[in-house]
Amino acid sequence: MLSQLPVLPVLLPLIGAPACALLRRPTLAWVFACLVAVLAFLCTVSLFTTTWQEGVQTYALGGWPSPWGIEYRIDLLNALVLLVVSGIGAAILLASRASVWQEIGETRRGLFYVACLLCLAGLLGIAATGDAFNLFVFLEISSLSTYALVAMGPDRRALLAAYNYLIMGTIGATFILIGIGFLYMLTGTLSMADLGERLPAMGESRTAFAAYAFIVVGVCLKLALFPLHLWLPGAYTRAPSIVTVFLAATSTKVALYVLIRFTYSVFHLEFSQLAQALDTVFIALGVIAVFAGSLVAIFEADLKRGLAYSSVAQIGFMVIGLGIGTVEGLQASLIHLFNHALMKGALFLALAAFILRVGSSNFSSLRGIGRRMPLATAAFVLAGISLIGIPGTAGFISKWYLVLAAAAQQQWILLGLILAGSLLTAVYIWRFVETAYAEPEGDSVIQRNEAPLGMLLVIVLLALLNLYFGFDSRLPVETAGGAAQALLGGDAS
Amino acid sequence: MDVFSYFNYWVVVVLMMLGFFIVIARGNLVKKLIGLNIFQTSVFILYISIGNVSGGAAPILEEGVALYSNPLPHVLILTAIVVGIATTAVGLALVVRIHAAYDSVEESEILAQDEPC
Amino acid sequence: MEVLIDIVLLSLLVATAVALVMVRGLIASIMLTSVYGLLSASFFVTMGAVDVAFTEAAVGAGVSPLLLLFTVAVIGRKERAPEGGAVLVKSLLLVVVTGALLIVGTLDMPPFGSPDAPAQTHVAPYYLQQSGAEIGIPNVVTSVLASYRAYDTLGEVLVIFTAGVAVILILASSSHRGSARLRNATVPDGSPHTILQVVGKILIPFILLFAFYVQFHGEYGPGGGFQAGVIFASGVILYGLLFGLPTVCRVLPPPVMEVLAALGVLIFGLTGVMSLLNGAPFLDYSVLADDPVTAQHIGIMVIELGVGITVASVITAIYYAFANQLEPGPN
Amino acid sequence: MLTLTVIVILGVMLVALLRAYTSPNVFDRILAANLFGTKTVLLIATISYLLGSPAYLDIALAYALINFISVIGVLRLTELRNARRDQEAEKP
Amino acid sequence: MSTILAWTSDACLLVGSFLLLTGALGFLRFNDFYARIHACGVTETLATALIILGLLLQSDSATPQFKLALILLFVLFSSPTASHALAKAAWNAGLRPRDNSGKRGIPLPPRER
Repeated sequence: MLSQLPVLPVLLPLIGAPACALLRRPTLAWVFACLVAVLAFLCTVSLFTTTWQEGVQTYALGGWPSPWGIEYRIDLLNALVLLVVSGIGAAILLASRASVWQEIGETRRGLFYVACLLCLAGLLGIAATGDAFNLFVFLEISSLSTYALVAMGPDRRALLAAYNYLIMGTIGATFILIGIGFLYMLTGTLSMADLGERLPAMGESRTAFAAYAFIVVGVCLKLALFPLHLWLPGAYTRAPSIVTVFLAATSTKVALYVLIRFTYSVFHLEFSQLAQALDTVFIALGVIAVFAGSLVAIFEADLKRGLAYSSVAQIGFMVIGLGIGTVEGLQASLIHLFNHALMKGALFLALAAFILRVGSSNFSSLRGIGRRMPLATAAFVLAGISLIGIPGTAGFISKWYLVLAAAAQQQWILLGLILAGSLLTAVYIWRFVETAYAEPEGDSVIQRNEAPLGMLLVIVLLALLNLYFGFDSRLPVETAGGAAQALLGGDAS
Repeated sequence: MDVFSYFNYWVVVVLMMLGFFIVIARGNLVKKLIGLNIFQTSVFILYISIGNVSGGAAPILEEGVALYSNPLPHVLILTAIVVGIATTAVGLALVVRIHAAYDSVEESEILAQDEPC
Repeated sequence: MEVLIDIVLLSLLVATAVALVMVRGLIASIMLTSVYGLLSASFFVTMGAVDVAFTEAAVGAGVSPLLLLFTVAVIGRKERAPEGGAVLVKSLLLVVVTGALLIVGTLDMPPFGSPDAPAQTHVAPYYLQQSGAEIGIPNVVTSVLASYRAYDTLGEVLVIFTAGVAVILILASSSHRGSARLRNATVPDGSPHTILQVVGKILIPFILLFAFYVQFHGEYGPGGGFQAGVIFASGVILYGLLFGLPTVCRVLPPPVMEVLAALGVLIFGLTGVMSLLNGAPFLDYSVLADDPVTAQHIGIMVIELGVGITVASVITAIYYAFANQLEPGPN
Repeated sequence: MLTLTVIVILGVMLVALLRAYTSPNVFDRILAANLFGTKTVLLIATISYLLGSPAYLDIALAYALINFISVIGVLRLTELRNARRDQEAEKP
Repeated sequence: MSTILAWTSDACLLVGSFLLLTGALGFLRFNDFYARIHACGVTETLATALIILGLLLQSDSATPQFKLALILLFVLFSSPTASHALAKAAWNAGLRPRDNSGKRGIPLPPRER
């Protein structure tokens, strides 16, 4: 029975979504969605431990061997991303009840959870699959459900944000399809492992270069890397708050996974002489993303939009790690992927609790939130500290490994830029702390009106996880190290 | 013969650029979706031209026929066509709701309505 | 000879695309889009891509112009305002850059139609040689679609299901008359379409019958679940157009369509789960019956049915969602 | 002889496209699209005979059945527009 | 026997193509919409029937012949309806026919409302 493990995490939400559509009552749909998400999380945990002990798990779907049929090849990188996405997905679905009941109309709650399960299935499908075209199909599933989820936002601008996201997302997906088409034309196969073997033998053909360029542009559109991030602030701000939490913590991580998988497993770019030019491009874009995102976040009147721009900045940090091009750089990027999901999950979920009670997310209405919702604000501040990277929190670990990787390559300017980026993050987190604990004008007595219990538990859990992985960071560090080693193995000799 | 051997791919490039141009340059939301449709159809033509074997019959097994076209791109494009129609349907649903909310489908007018509030 | 047709069709395609760039009116653009669909279907026929031409025909003639027409009916046939110069320059620049990248891509491509290109020599020959023995159906595209890469098709059915859920989610809320309730407002169409209704009564049964033929003929000739579902749905849409939304809502009520869509996906998924429970990998049909080849037949037949049900009910549900926006009933 | 028919059909398609593009009247464009549709049925039938494989006739059959749905869609569209315009006219 | 069949099928195809050309010319040259719709009607019914008949005579096995007959049946049903629907749509939209000199003032019965 154990051999069925690699497909279960994707299969559960895949079959769960249509089953959830059959349940007519919204509360039943919510319970069913949480059950499916938790089961999928448990499967990923056991899959993670098996991959950790026994190495790569392969699973031929339909019983046909790899280049002819579709195959799942779960290695440490897949297992890490699957763990993050299903963990955050389960946590958010559990905490979503109150916020969804407030923001989504009565008739649409059942289908809302169906769309959430479909998005979860799509993201897990992308993270697990070993076939290039199958990745495109699951990318479409997650994107289509995300467009619908974003369009359900409270005010009318959500529709325009969803429309822009649809146009940009479809152009990105079609670019990826063009890239896969060129790859198929050169090698005749679609399985990524097979592509990895046959592509270097092709030598430096310009079609392979064009294929890589298209795939990188398509994935960076999904990743919202700096020049292609225009859809992200609108989509994250206008979407219902629970959808923003889910997107911020998972969809950009999966896009980063796809970028890493294509760069190192399929194109093996670490060997080609293009690697040097590519690394400088990634570092440059990453640094610009960090500074542009943080600067805009500082002057943003709306906290939700500020956190969206901070996501753009944090993605910049991950891409810097990728740009350094060594095993340590890739490890730092993967650690930040893991920690960023926890940080942004806690931050946006706490923000969802604020919006639930206060009704809006701009700074003026959040004055004195520290007294009204002490626990939720404390969790927000803790996650904020982790975002800055104060020692003792998970954020520090990822910044530390990033600095180490930059130092190992003697890139002192980059090291300085990374530290400056963290300082900028500190500015906008401190701006929130100031307003949260500042004296609200007028009514002095404020009745405590804490977030609902279900939501509060998950917020505090995510914040404490930030702390836990600050001290006992074996899990992210060693997994990321193993994954980076496997990907760039040859280089480290 | 080889003069036309790349003709298919040149047409794919031209169609892709025309579709891409419509999506970016035109302000009307429905026209953007039509441009997106052309952009995706040109990718279908690219895939089918990859799989075509000159003189090869349709991939339906019959006795006496040896040379077939490659069936794999056909399977991929069947999926891609349905993805295209799914995206167009969701896009059009959004356009209908945007029209209900903003009473216009021109991007310039919609953005103008958003600025003041 | 074939090359000549291929070249003429492609140049007509480019002409239509250029016309689409220049033309202003929305209905004219929709008509040019349906012409574009017709031309690409004919191109696929000359390329020998039978199933793809069938799907493009069913989708391009049956569904996409209708959805566009419904949207234009709701938003009104406003001409597009001319856009500013700056946008033009920016988009031209972007287009030229992508075009250059594409042309760089085409430089090292294997020549078109050569039988020894890598695409034709690595994975494809296995399908052409082995599928006759292993799966035993003549239409190799259906055997690859439904058995070798069945997981892709399951993903595909989910994309269609997601589109249905998304459209219902987006449009259901704005129509203050829930899509579930029957609509009693008759369309004030003045003169009834007697001629159209009579011809409709004759043609619609044939369309639905043809859809079932295509569904079950998938193994031997062009056809399969997707094409059958789309043709069935266009028959229902035609019935709705001619006899009005309330009548078609009585024949196929919207909530039934939503349930059928979910059931179709479940039929597909649970066939895979059944082979999972028998210890074989997911979607491996050879365990469904004792003899592996008949098991493949059963597996392919059942999942094609699942695909057909899902596609037909999702497209009908999308039609209901759009038509609900349209009825100028007493709102 | 088949090649002559194919060339003529392609010629008619080109004429329809030219006419669709030049004429200002929307209904000419719809008529051109309708003409295109019926000619595609013929084109696909003739090509299937040219290439010698009768499998394509199903596609021509599908087109023959589905082709006129968009024209009926346009009819309903103009009707709804007139109904809506009359409603506006009646309302002050 | 087969030469007569081949000859008749070629004749049908030839006449069909000729009718196609004249119909297309009519569609191009007529100045009034309703005249153009008539010209297209010619191509849709007679020319299509002749060409399909020509193809019918050329095919050898039974299934393609049956399919071609079905196609002919459905085309004969659907194209005139489509032209009717289109003419009705044009009429509803207020497009009135013009006589040869281009004037639109042809006296017509008032639209029954």
